[in-house]
Amino acid sequence: MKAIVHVQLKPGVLDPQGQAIAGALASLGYDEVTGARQGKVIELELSGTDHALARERVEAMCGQLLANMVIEQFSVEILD
Amino acid sequence: MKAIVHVQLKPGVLDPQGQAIAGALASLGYDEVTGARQGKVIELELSGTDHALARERVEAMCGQLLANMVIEQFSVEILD
Amino acid sequence: MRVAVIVFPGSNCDRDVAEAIAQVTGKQPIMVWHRETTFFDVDLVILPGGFAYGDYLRPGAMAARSSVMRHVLDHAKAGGLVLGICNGFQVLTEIGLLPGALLPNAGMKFICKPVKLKVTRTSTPFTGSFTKGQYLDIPVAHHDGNYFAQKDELSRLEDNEQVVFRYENNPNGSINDIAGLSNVSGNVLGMMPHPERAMVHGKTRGDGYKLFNTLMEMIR
Amino acid sequence: MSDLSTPTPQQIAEHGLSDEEYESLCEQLGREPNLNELGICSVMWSEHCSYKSSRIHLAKFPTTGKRVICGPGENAGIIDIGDGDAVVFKMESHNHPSFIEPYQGAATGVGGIMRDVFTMGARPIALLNALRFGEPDNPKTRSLVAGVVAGIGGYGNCVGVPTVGGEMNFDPGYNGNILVNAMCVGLARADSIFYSAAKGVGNTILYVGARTGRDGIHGATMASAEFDDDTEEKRPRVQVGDPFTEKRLIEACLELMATGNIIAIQDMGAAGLTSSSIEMADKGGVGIEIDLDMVPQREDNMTAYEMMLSESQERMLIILKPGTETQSRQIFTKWELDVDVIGRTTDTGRLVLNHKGETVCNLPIAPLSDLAPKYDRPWKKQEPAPELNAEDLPQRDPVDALCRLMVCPDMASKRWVWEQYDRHVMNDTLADSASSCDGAIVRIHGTDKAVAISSDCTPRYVQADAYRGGKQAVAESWRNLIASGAKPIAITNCLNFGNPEKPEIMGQFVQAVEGMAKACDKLSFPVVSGNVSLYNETNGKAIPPTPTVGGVGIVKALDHVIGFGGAEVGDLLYLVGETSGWLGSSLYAREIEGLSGHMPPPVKLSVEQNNGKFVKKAIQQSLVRAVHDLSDGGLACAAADMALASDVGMVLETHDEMPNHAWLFGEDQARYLLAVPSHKLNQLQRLAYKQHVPFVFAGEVVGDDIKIGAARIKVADLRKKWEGWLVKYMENIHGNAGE
Ligand SMILES: Nc1ncnc2c1ncn2[C@@H]1O[C@H](COP(=O)(O)OP(=O)(O)O)[C@@H](O)[C@H]1O
Ligand SMILES: [Mg+2]
Repeated sequence: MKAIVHVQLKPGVLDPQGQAIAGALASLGYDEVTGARQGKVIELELSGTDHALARERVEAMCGQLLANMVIEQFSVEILD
Repeated sequence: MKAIVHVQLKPGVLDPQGQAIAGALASLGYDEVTGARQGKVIELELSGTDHALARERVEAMCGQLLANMVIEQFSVEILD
Repeated sequence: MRVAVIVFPGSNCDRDVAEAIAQVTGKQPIMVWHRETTFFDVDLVILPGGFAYGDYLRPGAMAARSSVMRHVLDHAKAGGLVLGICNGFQVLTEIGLLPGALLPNAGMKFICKPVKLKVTRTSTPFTGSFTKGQYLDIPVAHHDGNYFAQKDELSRLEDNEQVVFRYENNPNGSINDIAGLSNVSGNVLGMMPHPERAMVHGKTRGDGYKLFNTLMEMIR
Repeated sequence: MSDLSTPTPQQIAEHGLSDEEYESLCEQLGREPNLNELGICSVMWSEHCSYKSSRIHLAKFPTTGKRVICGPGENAGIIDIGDGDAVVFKMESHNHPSFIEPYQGAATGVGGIMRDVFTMGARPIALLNALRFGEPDNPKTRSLVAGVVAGIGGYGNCVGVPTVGGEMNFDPGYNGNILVNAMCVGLARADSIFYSAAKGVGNTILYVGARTGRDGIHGATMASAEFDDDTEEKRPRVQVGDPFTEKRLIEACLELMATGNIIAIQDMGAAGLTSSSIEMADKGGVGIEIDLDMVPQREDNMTAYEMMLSESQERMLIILKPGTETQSRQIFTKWELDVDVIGRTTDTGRLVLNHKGETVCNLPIAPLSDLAPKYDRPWKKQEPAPELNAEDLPQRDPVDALCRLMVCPDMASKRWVWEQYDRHVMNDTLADSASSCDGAIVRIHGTDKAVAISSDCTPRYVQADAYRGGKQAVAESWRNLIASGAKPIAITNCLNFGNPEKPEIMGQFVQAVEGMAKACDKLSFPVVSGNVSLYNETNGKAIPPTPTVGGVGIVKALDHVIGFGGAEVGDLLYLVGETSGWLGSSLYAREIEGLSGHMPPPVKLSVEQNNGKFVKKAIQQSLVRAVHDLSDGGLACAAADMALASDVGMVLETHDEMPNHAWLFGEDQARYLLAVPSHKLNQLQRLAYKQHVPFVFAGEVVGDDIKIGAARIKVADLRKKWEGWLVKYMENIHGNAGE
């Protein structure tokens, strides 16, 4: 099994990386870009076959380590 | 419009962050995790409405700035 | 003063801060490996600078989940002193002993340079001998020192006067120029600048020395 | 491909062996190699590993001296600095990888040079880097600068070794081939140094560090090949560095070294497992047998060929004393590093590799090392460059010229660069890039001694006259160490040149080496380590010849440390050394008159030595407040450096007989500028007289302006321009800056 974890900054949290990207794109002439945010994707290889259990465990991993709940939010997808 | 850009290390390229994440999860007792890779998601706000054009432009941004084509690969999704 | 310095894989200012402490107290602190699970009885725990776990995922994230940190939490909750310097500050926010988070510097670059700090809280054991508004010369060296807290959190910590140091010239985009922050009661301090690198200033004692010395006198 | 098959002619060609080389290989083996063996032989015989074009010339360097513990041939050079302490250092290039992927290329360059140093038992205490980029207007330059600098900082900062100095030039000659030369200095105890000779039969070979992946396969052959427009094809071969693993590897190796369990240790650098195992076997006079199934692997189904040629970073090979395996493993396990026994030493004199129940390689060691090809390539002596007559150049406003020089890319402040480096971790940095000192100064931990370090080369001199240029690079390094209060001891170097198969490039190489050797010899400044990087060409065009010198000196007492930032109002400026007004190949000629290729200044080594001795005495007797060596831009630029660093104004003298441009901007060698407190002048003058040193009044420290004749500029205004150039240039960042 595989889990895809998306970790994003919560709305309202400053995103220096996103800002830097937007600035750089603008200076490269991509005027259509009006904003950018950067997040992470973490792909986990998992043993086992129980999707529901896997989701539960991965959500626990997010709460405990993969996301910083003060500034970030996450979503989890489980794939075969 | 919005573009979602996924940037990942190419297969075979060392991912020290992913390795460290897998190690940390294991030491927290998540034994089912057999591997981890970390990538980025960049969300761009775009003006305009032409999806095909947007895709073309965003792919150009990836080649030029958002992805490091020597070690990374990317995929682009355009949303409303 | 009994001092413990926690060593994570990737810590790299552990020796520097231990020697600074030894210089001030005349006694070597104990170095505690992050896997330690037994209790250590000290007055002050230092989380040193460096790149614990390579700063991978988020700076301080993995270190904050080390087994030793449970003891540090207990120690802090019992009123024991905790000082997090640079990477140590990041660990303290990650484990929730201090509010907010440290984001990448606004310029997205590592910055190593001298900065001026204004002391804004003196009711802590770390700063008790300074005066409010006094300036200190202590250098920074970090990539992720851009302090951030959500609006209400920020006004709460300002109301509580938890900000201990502010930058005179903000080098990293830190909100409200915050360079150092304590918990409400003042026994836990996180700061981005490195006092252990400010032990001498020309031929005289530096402001880092003064900070450690204050601490020692407060405890004695 | 079947690794055991006999290679096809095309495969042989792809491995970069010439027909003659392949024939000679077959002759030495008594048969054709299989594909694995071909891969192994080709990297061992590559320029990068075998030094086949350079070896006979490198032998000209003086490599011994009173303080030399270990000269070239080991992973790094070692000098004795007294009290049982030893300093271990080396410089190395990572040019090709950095051009392809600047962040990772530079980062892994830093990682690689540190491993060369700690593998000898030293804790790394300082890093420097010498960088050459293309012209600022080249569309690639900006992102290369950003990526390389971020990569150097990203790696060194994380490992926790201060980056204390370096140099950075721009020249169109590097447009298609930048240079990234990294230097590391480490500290060891003289009685516990570790070498790479795998002595003894039946001893265990331990593999430690990161796992082996498919990255960087053929890195060594790539470093030995010219670039062309198909370079893209080689891209996936770039390696990613992991400084976190490097940091743990340093700590774990130093911990293991303290146990006494180690017979020999060697990092896996270029050509990874292949060159490390072969070198260890060769030096120890033993054979080696490796069970490739035991090699920690990052990826599935790796072939023998891939494992042997992988250049995955952060790996070491260790020969253990019998019976110490368990204790040794525990140390690496504690640091969460991969560790496994992968083989043993044998008495066969052969490299035997077993994989999945088959012997996939069985080669005699000698042809791979000692018997590798060695060439005396044909070379052409350079035509003597024309002289440049100062009288033929127009008179110009000297202050205007000074400003233009101080703001030119080579001279402008590099603050934007070095503020990204942690220069102070380890708490022993006494002078770094920010310190206005000609050398970087790093204290020997816990003592009142220090080492001074400087990296130098003036490629435009070498280009015009390689012999003089080679001499000059060594002399400037020596002078920088003197000017910071040190006693110069020894050098490392990194010789960056184009394609040695071209007689004129080979000529540059040979003459530069001979010039360097001469200077090293005369100045008692031996070469203890170094690196050669050839084939630095793009589409047939070679880089300017760049033999970078990394000099190391000892500061016996910390109060001898001096820089050029201490001048005070009222001090007198004195020039040490003779000025003829030499403008050939000077910065002034290039920047102001657009002239290059003229004969560079002569380097008179006995004068150099004599003047240096005088300056050293002046420093030790506290007769001077600031010292600066004269190099690019001559007297006026040295004075401007001093004014900026000391935040004072100056009035500079003009010369009665010489035109301003010759007097102020000439680049005669062996010169220093001193700021002298007026009450020390008599004593200093007497000393100069006694030592037969030309000692000339050059101006005064006064006011807020730099003033020459009627022309002047505010120091504050000059500072703005000088500090502004690189920041403004980099703020315009377009394109990919790496991480
Ligand atoms: N790439 C670099 N990395 C670190 N420091 C640098 C680099 N380039 C220049 N510097 C620093 O900037 C200062 C001035 O450099 P440079 O003009 O080359 O010195 P000099 O010519 O006097 O030897 C030195 O302290 C040097 O260490
Ligand atoms: Mg110099």
